Amino acid sequence: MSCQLASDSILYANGIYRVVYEIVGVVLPCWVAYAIAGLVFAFILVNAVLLGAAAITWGERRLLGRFQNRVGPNRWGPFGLFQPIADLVKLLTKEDLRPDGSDRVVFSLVPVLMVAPLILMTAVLPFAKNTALASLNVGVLYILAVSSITSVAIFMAGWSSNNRYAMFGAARAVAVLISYEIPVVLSLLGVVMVAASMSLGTIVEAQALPFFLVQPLAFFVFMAGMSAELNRSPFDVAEAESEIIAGYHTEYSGVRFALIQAAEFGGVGVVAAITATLFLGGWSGPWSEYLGWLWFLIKTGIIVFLFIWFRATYPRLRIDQIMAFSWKFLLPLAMVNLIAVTLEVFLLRGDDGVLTVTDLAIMGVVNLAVTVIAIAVFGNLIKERVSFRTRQPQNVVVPGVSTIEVI
Amino acid sequence: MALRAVSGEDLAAAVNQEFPGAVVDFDEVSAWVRPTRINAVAGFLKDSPDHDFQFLNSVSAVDYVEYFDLVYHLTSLKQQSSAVFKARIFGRDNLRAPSVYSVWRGADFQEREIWDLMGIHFEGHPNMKRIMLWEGFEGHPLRKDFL
Amino acid sequence: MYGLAMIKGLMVTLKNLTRKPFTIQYPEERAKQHPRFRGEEFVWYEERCTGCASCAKYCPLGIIKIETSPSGTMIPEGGKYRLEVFDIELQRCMFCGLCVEACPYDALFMGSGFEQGQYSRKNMVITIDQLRNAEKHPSTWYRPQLEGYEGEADSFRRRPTISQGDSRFSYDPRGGPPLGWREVGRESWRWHQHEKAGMRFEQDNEGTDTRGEGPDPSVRKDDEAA
Amino acid sequence: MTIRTEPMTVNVGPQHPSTHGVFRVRITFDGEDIVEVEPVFGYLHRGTEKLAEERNYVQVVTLTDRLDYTSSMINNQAYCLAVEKLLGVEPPPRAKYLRTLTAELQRIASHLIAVGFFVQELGAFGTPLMYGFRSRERILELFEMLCGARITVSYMRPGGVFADAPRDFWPALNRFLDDFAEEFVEMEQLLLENEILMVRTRGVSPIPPEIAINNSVSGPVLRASGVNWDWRKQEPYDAYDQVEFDVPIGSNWDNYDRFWVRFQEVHQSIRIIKQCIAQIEPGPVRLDLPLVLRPEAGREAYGRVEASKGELAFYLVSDGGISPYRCKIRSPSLINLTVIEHLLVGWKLADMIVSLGSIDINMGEVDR
Repeated sequence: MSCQLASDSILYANGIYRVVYEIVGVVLPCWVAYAIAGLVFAFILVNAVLLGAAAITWGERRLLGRFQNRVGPNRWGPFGLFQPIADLVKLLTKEDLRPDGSDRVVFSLVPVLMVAPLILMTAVLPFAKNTALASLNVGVLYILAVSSITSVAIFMAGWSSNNRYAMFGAARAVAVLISYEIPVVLSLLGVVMVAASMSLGTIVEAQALPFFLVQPLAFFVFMAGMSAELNRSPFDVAEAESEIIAGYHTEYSGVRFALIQAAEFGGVGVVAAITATLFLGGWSGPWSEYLGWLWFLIKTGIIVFLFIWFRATYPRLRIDQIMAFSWKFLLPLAMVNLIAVTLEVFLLRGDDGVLTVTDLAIMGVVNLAVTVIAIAVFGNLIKERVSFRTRQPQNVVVPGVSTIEVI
Repeated sequence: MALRAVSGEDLAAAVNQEFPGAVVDFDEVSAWVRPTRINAVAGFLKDSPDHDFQFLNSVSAVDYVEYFDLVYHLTSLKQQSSAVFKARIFGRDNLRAPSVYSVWRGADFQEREIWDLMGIHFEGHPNMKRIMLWEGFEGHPLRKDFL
Repeated sequence: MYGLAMIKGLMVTLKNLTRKPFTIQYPEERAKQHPRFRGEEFVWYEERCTGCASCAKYCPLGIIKIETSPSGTMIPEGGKYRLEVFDIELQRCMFCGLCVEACPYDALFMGSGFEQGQYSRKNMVITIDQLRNAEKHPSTWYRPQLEGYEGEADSFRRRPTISQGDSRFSYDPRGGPPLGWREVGRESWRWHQHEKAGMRFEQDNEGTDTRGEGPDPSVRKDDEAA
Repeated sequence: MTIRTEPMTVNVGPQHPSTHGVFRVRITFDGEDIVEVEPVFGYLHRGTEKLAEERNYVQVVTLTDRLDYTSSMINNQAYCLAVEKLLGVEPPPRAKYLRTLTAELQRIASHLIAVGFFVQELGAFGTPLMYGFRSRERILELFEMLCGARITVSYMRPGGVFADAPRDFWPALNRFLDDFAEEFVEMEQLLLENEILMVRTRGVSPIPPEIAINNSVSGPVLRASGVNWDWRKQEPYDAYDQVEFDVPIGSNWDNYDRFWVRFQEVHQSIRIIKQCIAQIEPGPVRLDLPLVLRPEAGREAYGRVEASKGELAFYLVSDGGISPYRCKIRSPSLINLTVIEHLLVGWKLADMIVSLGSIDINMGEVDR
């Protein structure tokens, strides 16, 4: 009773899955082996996301602490490494509150709906060569589709909480998610076009030159858009703690809050992994093929660090400014990038349809120039400027008082 | 550059010229006006170019058991001068005084506070409610007989 | 302009990432505590106290309770009262130090500790026995003699200097040894010698007479003669 | 097609993370736009004015610490000035300089908090706030050196200050000034030109000068509205007639100007402190007044200072007793809030928080 995976299966490329499937298939029927191998890999993925979320909470708090010249959590374990566990224990032992007048079913469903898409997204991520659970040939599309579920969950949370702050947060989150989906998709089109594939594995292999060098504009638009979709600073209006308490999850406590937080920080990790895959070359790196997971982790870590760094530095934009930023600035940039990349691919591609490293380098140089010009042209929003020289004002209420004024 | 303090005498003379009989008494720093004329005097002091007291520093009430003094501290930014005028309200129950809200918007919270803590009701104030204490609190705590 | 200032901001935070944190971890490290720190436990020298209750009268919150034995039950010398109750309700104390300011005989001092947390409010009252038996680490709040000043006028004679602090006068209430009642008074001050702090004249438990162990009365005579 | 909207009333506070304490404001929103504002006070009302009538003149100093707990030194100063006016005495010059110096240090500390929380409310996750606290911590340490406490200082007394600065205060002050220059430049680089901060605050919630004056607004808010009115200049108290400084004013009257004015005032405060250090002379620091003061009956005094939030004044009336007959506190935070309706209506929820931050209220002083 031996089972063989068909070579055209989307699961075929995954070594771990195939080995488990074939070993289990020796003793059990094929459909059981299919399920068991799937569960084994799902176990890995769920743990990767949740432990990753724990690690990112720890990293974020430590790093924010150091950015702010303080220490950060340091009581539990070496360097406070067990702090997420302590947090989890505390949250699990808390009373599970449900506000009066809330929609019970919807309210309880939200934490699950927040976490599920993240784990689904990891299914197509290649952590190293041939390790994606499913090497979908529409991987990019799949990620975009699945990630949109989060916005539904957020709106459910805001609606079911029977809390006006939560409602504010939900309305803002949905508005932001809808507007930022478009520039993100457009920026990814450039990547797909250069790689000539939507499969994440193929995109990684196509990056002889990492795509953030080839298409800096797309990288910028993607990072900004993903910051907004993740509710990260400076676009964190949906849970702006200084304005609307905690936004859509104001009313959540205990284990539900723990899951929502896990989804948020797990989301940072997953998006960082996707960004690393799409723009930083994923698992490809020097030395050995078997070190792919290390390069992947390092690149993901760099992106996570960037997110934390922005959070430590920037104030938040207002909701209308975020919309304006998306529609008036990011969308034109994404369009410019798309047009530029289309022309370049059309002109540079050889007869066999393959772009060489030289072609990519040429594209990078041209796109850098395009980026600078485009930001200069469309940079209305970030053109605000005050002169910091002071002057003696002309008409003051009280004469004879030495006064200075901002120009 | 120091602020010129308008003496009570000058203030009383100026107010009396505009509204004869409005001033009851004066001393070296302040002039007492009739409580019924507070609003008119305030408007005059604010709008007349000689005085131009655009800025109301504070409105205070002092409980002297037989009567209450309302104290208005004024400043003129253009003239660089300051003045004090007072109004004396006799009695302890159901006290009323005209509000200067329409003259100086800055009196808003201070008059509400006086109503809350001293129990002088300002007429013409659009939102004469308690400010520090809750509605339904009995008594006015800053009065001398409140224990 | 064009996000350049935002990049400058990123550089500022990055610079701070490499810097040593300015916070300290409390139980392991402690912030430097200055000698004038108004600490929680009060330091009281029974030998100096006359039972005048100035501190109780001057306390804005009225949390000091003093009971003395009725007059006539004590030897009249020095005009002292014997204290029976000296309770300080720490739970309501705001550590303004006005009691210390009011004490004319340098008998009451602010303490220098800050770790008097208790699980019950009952324990937040400092009693006379606790005051008697406590280790005495007085703060220099309102007691310039502990800061090494030699007289009232001395504290006014200096110009502010740019130089480093003078280590000769560094008094560390917490780190140093506990101070006895003879070491904390203002007797060494010239003007103060004429009105000596009320010294306690009483048989202590061992039966020895502690009378006269204060500054020698003959010094005063010499000083007056001079 | 017009979309029918329904106004929504939200209670912001008293347990909101960024209403500066227990301030509550009942806001009616249309979407995210504010249509109606009603502030509700009193959650921190402790009856300071009544308490002051029960305490003697020196004991009231401890109450003033607790008014605006971010600028206790200035509160002390205002109260002591009022009592001195009541008594008709003047403190010795060294005490005047010490008061000026500590008041300016306190102003820096208070403005650092104001700026820090202002940017915190804009959404910067604590970084500028922590940088502000870093410097404020040094100032509080200096205060502990001076008077043994960091917040509730009770440093000043009617007739001077309670004691001269200890020996190691002056070198520590100089070290602080050196370090602070560097740390403050860092904050300026981080904030002053930041584009996000600018788009969030430029042109938002302007208060025209006429409205500011009519609403009795004072302090940095009034100056940001373009009125160069500073009690330190107009009615110099303590040593302010001996020092030179400029009055920063705003030209757009908006949130950014209020923020900017505070930054500039910190610079001016440093200028004043440096002049104080250069000018201070040895001498006594406290008048030889009795512990229990009894001003003449029937006297009254209005002692005011330019506190970090605005014009802080104590109106004291004496009946010849040992405690003030009436102690009215003209609190700048409360009176600056008069302008709240003008400030908030028509702006968005996010701006509301920032505008509240830009007036820099302190609930200890609003409710007293």
